Amino acid sequence: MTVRPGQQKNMESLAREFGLSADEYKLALGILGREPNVTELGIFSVMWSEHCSYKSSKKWLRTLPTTAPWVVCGPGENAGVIDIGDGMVAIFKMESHNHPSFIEPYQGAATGVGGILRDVFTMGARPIANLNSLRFGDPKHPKTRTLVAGVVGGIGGYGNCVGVPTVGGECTFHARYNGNILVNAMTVGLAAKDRVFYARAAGIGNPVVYVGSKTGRDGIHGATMASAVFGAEVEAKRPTVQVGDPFTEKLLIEACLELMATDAIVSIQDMGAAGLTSSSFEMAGKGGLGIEINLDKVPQREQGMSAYEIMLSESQERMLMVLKQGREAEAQRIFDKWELDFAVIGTLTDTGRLVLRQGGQVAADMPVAPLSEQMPEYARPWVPLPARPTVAAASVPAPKDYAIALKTLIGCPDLASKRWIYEQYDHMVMGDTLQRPGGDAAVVRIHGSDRALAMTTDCTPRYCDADPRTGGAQAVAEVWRNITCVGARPLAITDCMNFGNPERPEIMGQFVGCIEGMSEACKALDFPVVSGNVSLYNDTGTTGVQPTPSIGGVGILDNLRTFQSVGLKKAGNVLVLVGATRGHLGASLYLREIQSREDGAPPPVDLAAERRNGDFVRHRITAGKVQACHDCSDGGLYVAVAEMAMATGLGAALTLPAGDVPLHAFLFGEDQARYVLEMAEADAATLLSQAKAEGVPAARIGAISGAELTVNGAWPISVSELRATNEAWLPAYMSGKA
Amino acid sequence: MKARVHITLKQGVLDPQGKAIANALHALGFPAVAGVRQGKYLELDLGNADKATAEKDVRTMCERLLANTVIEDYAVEVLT
Amino acid sequence: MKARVHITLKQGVLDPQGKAIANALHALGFPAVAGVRQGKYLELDLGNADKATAEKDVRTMCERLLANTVIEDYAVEVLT
Amino acid sequence: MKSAVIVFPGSNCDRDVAVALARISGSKPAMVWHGDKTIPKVDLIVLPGGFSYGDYLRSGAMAAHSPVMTEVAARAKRGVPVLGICNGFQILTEAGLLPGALMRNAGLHFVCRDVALKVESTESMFTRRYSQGQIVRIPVAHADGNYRADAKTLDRLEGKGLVALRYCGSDGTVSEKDSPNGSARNIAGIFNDKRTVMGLMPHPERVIEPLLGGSDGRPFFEGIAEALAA
Ligand SMILES: Nc1ncnc2c1ncn2[C@@H]1O[C@H](COP(=O)(O)OP(=O)(O)O)[C@@H](O)[C@H]1O
Ligand SMILES: [Mg+2]
Repeated sequence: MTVRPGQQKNMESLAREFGLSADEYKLALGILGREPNVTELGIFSVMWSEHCSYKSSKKWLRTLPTTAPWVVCGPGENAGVIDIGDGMVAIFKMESHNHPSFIEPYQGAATGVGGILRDVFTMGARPIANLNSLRFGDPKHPKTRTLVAGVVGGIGGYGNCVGVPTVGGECTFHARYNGNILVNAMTVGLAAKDRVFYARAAGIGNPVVYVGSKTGRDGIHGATMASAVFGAEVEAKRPTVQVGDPFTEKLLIEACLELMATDAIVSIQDMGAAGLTSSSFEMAGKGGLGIEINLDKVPQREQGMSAYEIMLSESQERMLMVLKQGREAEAQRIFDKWELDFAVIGTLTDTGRLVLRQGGQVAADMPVAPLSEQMPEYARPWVPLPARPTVAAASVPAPKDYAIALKTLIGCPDLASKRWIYEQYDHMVMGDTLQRPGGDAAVVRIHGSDRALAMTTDCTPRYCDADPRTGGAQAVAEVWRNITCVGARPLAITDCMNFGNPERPEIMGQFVGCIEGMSEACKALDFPVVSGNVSLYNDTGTTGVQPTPSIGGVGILDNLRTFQSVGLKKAGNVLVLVGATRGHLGASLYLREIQSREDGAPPPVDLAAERRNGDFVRHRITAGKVQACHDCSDGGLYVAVAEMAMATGLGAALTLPAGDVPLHAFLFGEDQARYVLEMAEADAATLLSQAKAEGVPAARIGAISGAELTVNGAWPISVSELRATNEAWLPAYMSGKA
Repeated sequence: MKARVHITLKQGVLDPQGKAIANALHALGFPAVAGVRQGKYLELDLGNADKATAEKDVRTMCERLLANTVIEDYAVEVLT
Repeated sequence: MKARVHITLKQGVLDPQGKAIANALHALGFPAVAGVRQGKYLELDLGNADKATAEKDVRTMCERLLANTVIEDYAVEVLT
Repeated sequence: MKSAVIVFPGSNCDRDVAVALARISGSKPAMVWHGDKTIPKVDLIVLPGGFSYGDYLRSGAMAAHSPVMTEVAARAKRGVPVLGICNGFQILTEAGLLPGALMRNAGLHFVCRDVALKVESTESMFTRRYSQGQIVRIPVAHADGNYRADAKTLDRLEGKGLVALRYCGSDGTVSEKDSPNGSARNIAGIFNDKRTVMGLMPHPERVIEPLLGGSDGRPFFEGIAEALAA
């Protein structure tokens, strides 16, 4: 191929503009044995971008536990696969779309949902549920309201149209996200165990097929600059935002699943970040093969697209697959029926090289394997964060009025009801949602069976900020606990690691700390990581996001009739607290919202206690002895009981055991590994003796009665007043009234 | 004073609606339709204002609320 | 041949989107906005056709698909 | 009872309603692709919820022109019962099989939640298993459920008892604040003149067993099955 002389002298500086370091460019020269052309340089730069290569994080991700007897496929494929019995697997993953959502919240969030759905159905699964984890800036920040409206609109707009229920998630606010919101989306799908599809290409001579939407100039990184430098065409600055087309995605799901029911597909891969580039490299690379593509055959939305543009386009709703030879017509019939583009664009070769042709010329010719084998990997320097002192409960003032403090807490942005959000999501479509949003974990029936999956996303960034290691462990433990609360057996997690600039040692320290904490928790709880995603550089200036390792977990209910919910059921029943209360107030919501302090060490995480207490609670739920269950998390025991009361409108009288923990610390402390259970009087008595025998701390803390919440006979507050407060903030805020 | 505002997708931005409409028109028996782009059209009643202020105001409204300038262009026309 | 189509709500039909936009504009500091009506704007690329046929065709498209004449009016403009 | 569910590109409650029909009537509906020009001989045709054609242009607009709709209209004319749920209701109005139009919700957002509904007429195969004035809880999930028609049409619908369901408060009072979408006269569902065609925004197929959060949708399908059992 010929490289025009004018291009050559620009190439090295262009490499810098494309984000390749001097060393990386040198490495690229070595691999190629010559100077790359623009297309090739573009390919190197996206393949080796942080986003695609995980070059700063790989070293640490490798340390996460990823195996268990039920793990069918861990990290490395499009999504993780776990065996859920009965010949079925659950396939799931979580992914970030932070930056695009900040630029254009509706489309950014929408395409985030589209992308994660594709990761899951690419593997042969029918998506059955979506979840999302959202972090916004200070509600008072001028941008926040618009961002919330756009992101929620986009998630709903996409998910509702595609017809996959959005069943859960979380949404909190903190000034540290003012300039960098986090939008993490998770999809869970179901497939038959023997019908899982992988990206690994095989079979020299097999056709490479493109399906879905046409390729446009969407989201091409640096495209403007490239065309300016190379004078391809002078145009108005191209938007780098992609627009989602959920209708096409829905058709793509149905068409792919229809084709997957045949045996025509050898391998399949969605075109996500870095589109055709990463999908073709991934398929060929995993199969140890070469691939030849005729770019003229790629369905294009716009005229005169260059090879560079076609390869780097991030147009949505596209897939690449390898078919068995001779099956093209059969496949084409299916895609025609669904009115989707279908094109054979290339073949698999034995050369080990990616060769692109356009207009009869070679547009790129590069080896496949070395790009991933010699991919840069960095051991970035990191410093551990100084430990924060523990806050003694006695040093924290008690509130003047406990009931008012409770009201303040359940009405604050982080704890306020997120109904305004989830009512914009169709959370019931597909007809299997057993636990709608509002519980600890969503519960979705496995269609046509008596079993169900439980799923949730969680993370407490303020703990991670205070102590990354504890925070990382806590996030995994809270997910495990929330799945336990509905009576399900936790199986595995996916994660989305959202951090600042990894070139700053203290940020890297947060990352390493969180990973270490997560690893410990995963090991202790037999809760491996099967997929995940990393989003770095979430900072503007010197302010970065709170370290936020969002964790999404999946568990199984072997008998869906045993599933449990948070709402109080019956006056006269008693409340039992499982787990030890020491009154830990450091880094608590009480400290932040009532005392305006964000200091202190987070509550310690005792993984052995987590496991013991959780297993104990789950067994009682499965045995049918529990009538409601909720874990203690943000805001502590008092908030947990209030949430149980608000769910159904019944009240409770708390009578807390006397001891050395001050009352306010007992009520608002955020000690981990705790659950509140509603039980019939007689069952409670049995449970308390069982707990004693098994070494599980448990105590009777009250009974269900009336429509008020009281503490030791004092501080009465009506549940309806609590509910009104809890429901008020978000709608008022979104309409500009708060 | 009235204003008419046209909001259209920037060139190169995918228009799923336009695409679907074009397909539907083909199926309805208009195969010659080569493409459709869908935009928004707003009519604003501005009360009493002078034309120059009105035009400036409507542009500000477009920038701040009516159009999503990341992906959309807008055109303002003030009628008297 | 290109056509521009404006689809607007019939007079008397409540326009929730227009109303919401007007409220938002008031909140943004434009209290003088007396009302907003939101409609659709379509640009059709008709390929080669003579003007009269094109106009007739686009009217048929409006009647049959582009507008819902129970609640909407339409206006067609064919450009050459 | 034989039924058919029409599947449009973008339908997504087709399976849900098929499951409800099969469970309650005991016979599985035929799934008919929108591109088909024929429909098997059936006692009931159902247009399911979802986002046919992405709800692009207007919800239901493009689906109303699908090839199969000519046959649906012909059967409806011959008196074959046709039921449109949510997007199906939108398609029926766009196709002119029911009067009026469904516009964007007054609150502009998509709304997914249980609503209370008052059964206004039990004089139909769809509502016969409810009692007159009964309050039921059935979820809605839509962005365009704001029913609109001119005053004359509305008066006629009311006069002839063709309003099937209205949004109401939990005590049965009908007021605008209990409507999730701003519908004219709180209308949630209507019949055609012969009460053989019904359109409704709520999703009875989503509440056919307590596990799913309620069973108020069951009598809806039981009524249909009963009427068509022959
Ligand atoms: N962004 C969201 N999307 C969907 N559901 C949400 C979202 N945010 C919160 N929810 C729902 O609100 C409920 C409360 O969430 P959260 O406060 O995070 O609960 P927990 O403390 O038990 O983890 C959960 O059922 C959750 O699924
Ligand atoms: Mg919880």
